[in-house]
Amino acid sequence: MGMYTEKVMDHFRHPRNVGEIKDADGIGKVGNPVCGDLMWIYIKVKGDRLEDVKFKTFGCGAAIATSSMITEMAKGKTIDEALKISRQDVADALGGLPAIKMHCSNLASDGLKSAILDYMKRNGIKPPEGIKIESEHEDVCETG
Amino acid sequence: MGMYTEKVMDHFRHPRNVGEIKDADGIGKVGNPVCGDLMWIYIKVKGDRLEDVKFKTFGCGAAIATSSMITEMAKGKTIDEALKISRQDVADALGGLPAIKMHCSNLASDGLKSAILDYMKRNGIKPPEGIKIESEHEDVCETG
Amino acid sequence: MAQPNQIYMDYSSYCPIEPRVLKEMLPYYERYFGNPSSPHSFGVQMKAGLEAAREKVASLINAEKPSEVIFTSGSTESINAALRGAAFRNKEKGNRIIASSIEHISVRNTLKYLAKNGFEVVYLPVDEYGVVSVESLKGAMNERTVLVTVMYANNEVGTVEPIKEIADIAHEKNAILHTDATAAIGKMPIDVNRDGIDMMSISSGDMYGPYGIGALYLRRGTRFEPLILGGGQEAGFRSGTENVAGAVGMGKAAEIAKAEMAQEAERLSKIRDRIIKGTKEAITYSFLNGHPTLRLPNNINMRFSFIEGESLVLSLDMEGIAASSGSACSSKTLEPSHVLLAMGIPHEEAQGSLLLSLGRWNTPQDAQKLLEVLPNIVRGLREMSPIAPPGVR
Amino acid sequence: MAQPNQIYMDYSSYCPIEPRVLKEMLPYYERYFGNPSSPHSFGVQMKAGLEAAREKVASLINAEKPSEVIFTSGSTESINAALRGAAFRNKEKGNRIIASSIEHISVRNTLKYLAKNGFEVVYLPVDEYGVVSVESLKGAMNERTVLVTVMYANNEVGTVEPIKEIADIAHEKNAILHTDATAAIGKMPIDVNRDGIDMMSISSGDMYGPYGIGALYLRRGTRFEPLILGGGQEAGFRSGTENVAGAVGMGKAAEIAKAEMAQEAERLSKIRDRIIKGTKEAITYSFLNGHPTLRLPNNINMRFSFIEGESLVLSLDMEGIAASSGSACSSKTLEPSHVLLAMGIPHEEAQGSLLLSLGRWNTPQDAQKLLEVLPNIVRGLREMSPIAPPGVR
Ligand SMILES: Cc1ncc(COP(=O)(O)O)c(C=O)c1O
Ligand SMILES: Cc1ncc(COP(=O)(O)O)c(C=O)c1O
Repeated sequence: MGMYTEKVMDHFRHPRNVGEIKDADGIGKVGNPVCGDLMWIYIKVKGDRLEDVKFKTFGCGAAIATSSMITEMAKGKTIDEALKISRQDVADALGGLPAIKMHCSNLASDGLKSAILDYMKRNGIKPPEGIKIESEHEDVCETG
Repeated sequence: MGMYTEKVMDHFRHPRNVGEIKDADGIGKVGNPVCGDLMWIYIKVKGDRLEDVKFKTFGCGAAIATSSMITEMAKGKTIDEALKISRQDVADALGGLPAIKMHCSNLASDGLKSAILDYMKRNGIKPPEGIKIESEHEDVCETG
Repeated sequence: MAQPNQIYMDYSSYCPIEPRVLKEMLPYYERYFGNPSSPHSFGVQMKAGLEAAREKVASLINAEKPSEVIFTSGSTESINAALRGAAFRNKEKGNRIIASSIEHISVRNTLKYLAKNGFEVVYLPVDEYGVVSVESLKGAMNERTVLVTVMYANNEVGTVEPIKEIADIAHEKNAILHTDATAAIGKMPIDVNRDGIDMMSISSGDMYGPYGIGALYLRRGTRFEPLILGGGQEAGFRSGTENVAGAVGMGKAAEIAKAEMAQEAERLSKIRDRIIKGTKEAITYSFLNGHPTLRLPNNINMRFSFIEGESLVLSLDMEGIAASSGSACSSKTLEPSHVLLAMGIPHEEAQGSLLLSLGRWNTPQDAQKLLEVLPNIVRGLREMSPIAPPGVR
Repeated sequence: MAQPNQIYMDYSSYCPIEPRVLKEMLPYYERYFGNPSSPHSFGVQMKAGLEAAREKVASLINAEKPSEVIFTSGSTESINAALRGAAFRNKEKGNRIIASSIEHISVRNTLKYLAKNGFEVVYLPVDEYGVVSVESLKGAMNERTVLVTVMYANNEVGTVEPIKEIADIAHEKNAILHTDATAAIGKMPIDVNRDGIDMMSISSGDMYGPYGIGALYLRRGTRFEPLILGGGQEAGFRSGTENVAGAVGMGKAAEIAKAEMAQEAERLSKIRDRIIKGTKEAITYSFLNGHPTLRLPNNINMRFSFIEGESLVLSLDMEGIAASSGSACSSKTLEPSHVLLAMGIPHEEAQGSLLLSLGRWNTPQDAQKLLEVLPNIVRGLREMSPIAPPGVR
């Protein structure tokens, strides 16, 4: 599949951290199956660190690879660090994504943020200023 | 030259009866060099028969071949017979002409008629009814 | 042509050239040359090759005269030329154009252009199998209808349309009937006279000929204006120095199709049916898209609930099987197949579609191999899917 | 390629494919296949081949980005697309289009179409050598001018036009400059940046590549709308499944042209000059059409008073030499060359023109052979001609 880098293909072939965390501390749900992408990110928090991160994803190769990649990137990071992971960071870690996929299937960092916000909400923690998840509960499918 | 029959090519390669008749009894001039075709047909009349027919032509392969062919067809014929030779007869005798050449370069029968009319005029003979030479002194180049 | 361990089931995206076709073309690259319009002997062989090819294409579709076949650069150009040429040339008659809602994007985009330029385009619904509603065509026809365009068979779901019936209805109101036969050509017998077709777009590539050449069938007397203007080649209907080698290839492809189509269709439909049956048996929540019987012999289109199509195609590719999907991610527009949506399949289900298109080099063993790997792939993707109900694999 | 005793001097009508080009194409017929847009591995090699070809074409014309090169089916299509696409897309700016009066018929007929559709087309005169009048361009330009189109070099008389100057004048009024470089491509260095070209039409066939493929150079940012709509291939500028084998051939042809053009131009211009000089010396009332120095290296266009061109070409063919003429009889329209007429050559003289276009397989011996037979042929035809003054042969 020439459109994807070897790194993307590696994560697609062997996705890391697939599955649910039964007693998750936070769950982030982004995307919309109508648009072809849906990601659920589960986190387990210990102190201020993400002890465990898992995902379930309905979507294309890029969606699965970014989901897998974000779990690896986020695991062990502090919440503050994890919140700073951007779409671009995920794409970069994968050696790049096709232009057409940059927006449509690169929801993983949003998913992670969403999971952290869910954790904060559950625990009455005020989220830091300026955190916004554009793709959450989207009504219109994003393109390109 | 695949557009022409072998017969056309034969007459183009070896045109019969090329040249002037110095003391011609009639001369027909049809076509227009501006249009790419000009034919002069010379006749020598003996009794009511065409004793000799010659031509000079400026024009394409079809123009030269039809000129050559008409001289062969007309030679020895009576004037009445010669007047009946049509464009189609010339084309048929040549095994056919490309559609695009049927009108533009197939002036030879007109040239012959014109030469006969010239002969009649010189000798005060009234031409038969219905003889018309469309292409004589044409102002507009005919196409296809 | 593929590597020995690879299986190609994507013939509707791109068809390899048939070696017998290439063999026929090569002399026009290696030996003959010259402009077919030139009056010297170099051009003669070229002209002869071009016209022999035209006759072969005409014979495949039973055109009355070879001159009704106009060579173009492919179906897309033929379609653009046909729709625009018929619409603009007949605009005094009216401005209504009627099309099915499952046309190829080249038809859709040309119709959008016409809609922007004063035409009123009416789209006909299809049923759950993708069959165009003849009743709604009857309702949509009026005196101002200049053109009806319905594809001969759909390239995604394989459904064959009732063209003859559609043509008859169009002709009652003196409308021109165009059909995009790109998906059907060479796969089933097409007879422009029996079927009442006025214009038809086909490509060489889709019948094992070279790409870069196609044809527009234009019934004698059909009022049309050319799209590409210039030196007056193709009787003035399509200018540009002729691609003789390409045309010769298309001619040979047409000749082979005519001779071998019936037998090949039978062979492929057996493989097709085995895959459809095997997939349905092995995988829960799997469904056939398109009509169970009015179907191209080489088309399999299945959908699998709870998973997405590109990841399916990607996984199959990892197993050495090339396929297509109807998913948004596989299209340039990032929209799921308008064909599946028009058939009433919900968006998320449409995303999970897999298009397997068979061809000359597929064997029953390919079906076997596919049926071995597909269930595991679907299971793996469903395990990863947040929308798969627990226990469904 | 020709038979041993045949000489081909009609490269501007049709150019044989170069064996090195064919060799590069064959793997795309024999080995690789797949849709370049497909996400599976079959498509990858195709996509790679297509893009490598695009880079080679871009490099030949010094385009800044390969994406400025759009593959089409040939020059005629490129020209139709360029002129219509630029005119309609920019019609708010104005409706004036300026062209030379010696453009190829594909440009002329597209301009006629535009004139019928609301555009005002102004034709610029040329001088006796076929050089476009820059002064009259200055006079014709106004704020409402959307497009200027002048060919890079003329295909009949070989005259090279002052494109850079023309481009500068066009740009002063923000008009788009299109040039038809079909005759010039591969024969002389073209640099779209140096020359200020916004759009350029070229074909593969005219540089020893296959026919059926060409390109439109479209400078980034040029406002344009596509002619052929569909699946959005070629970045949406030209839809239709890509003719990858063709594009690869065009790429290789461009690569060879870039490497060998300078040397080949020198070689051919020597043969050219020998023929021109030899003909003038041997035949009275013979004249060179076109510019003596601002001339394509492979073009010879002579006229011979009192005789007609087709019969000349026919006679040469009988001697095994393939050529073209500017005569009415050799054209589909039965009109003598509009180029010669625009240069002020009288109708009957224009009928007697002979176009010899040289190419890769011509040798000095070919010139020798031509010079041996041509005087006799002219003499024979003049003897038959009623308008040749007595004694002129
Ligand atoms: C100057 C010029 N422009 C355009 C064309 C059209 O090119 P094509 O017939 O390859 O489309 C030609 C063809 O010879 C030409 O000489
Ligand atoms: C049904 C249908 N119509 C038209 C086309 C366009 O054909 P092309 O891309 O060969 O021009 C396709 C392409 O696959 C098709 O499947």
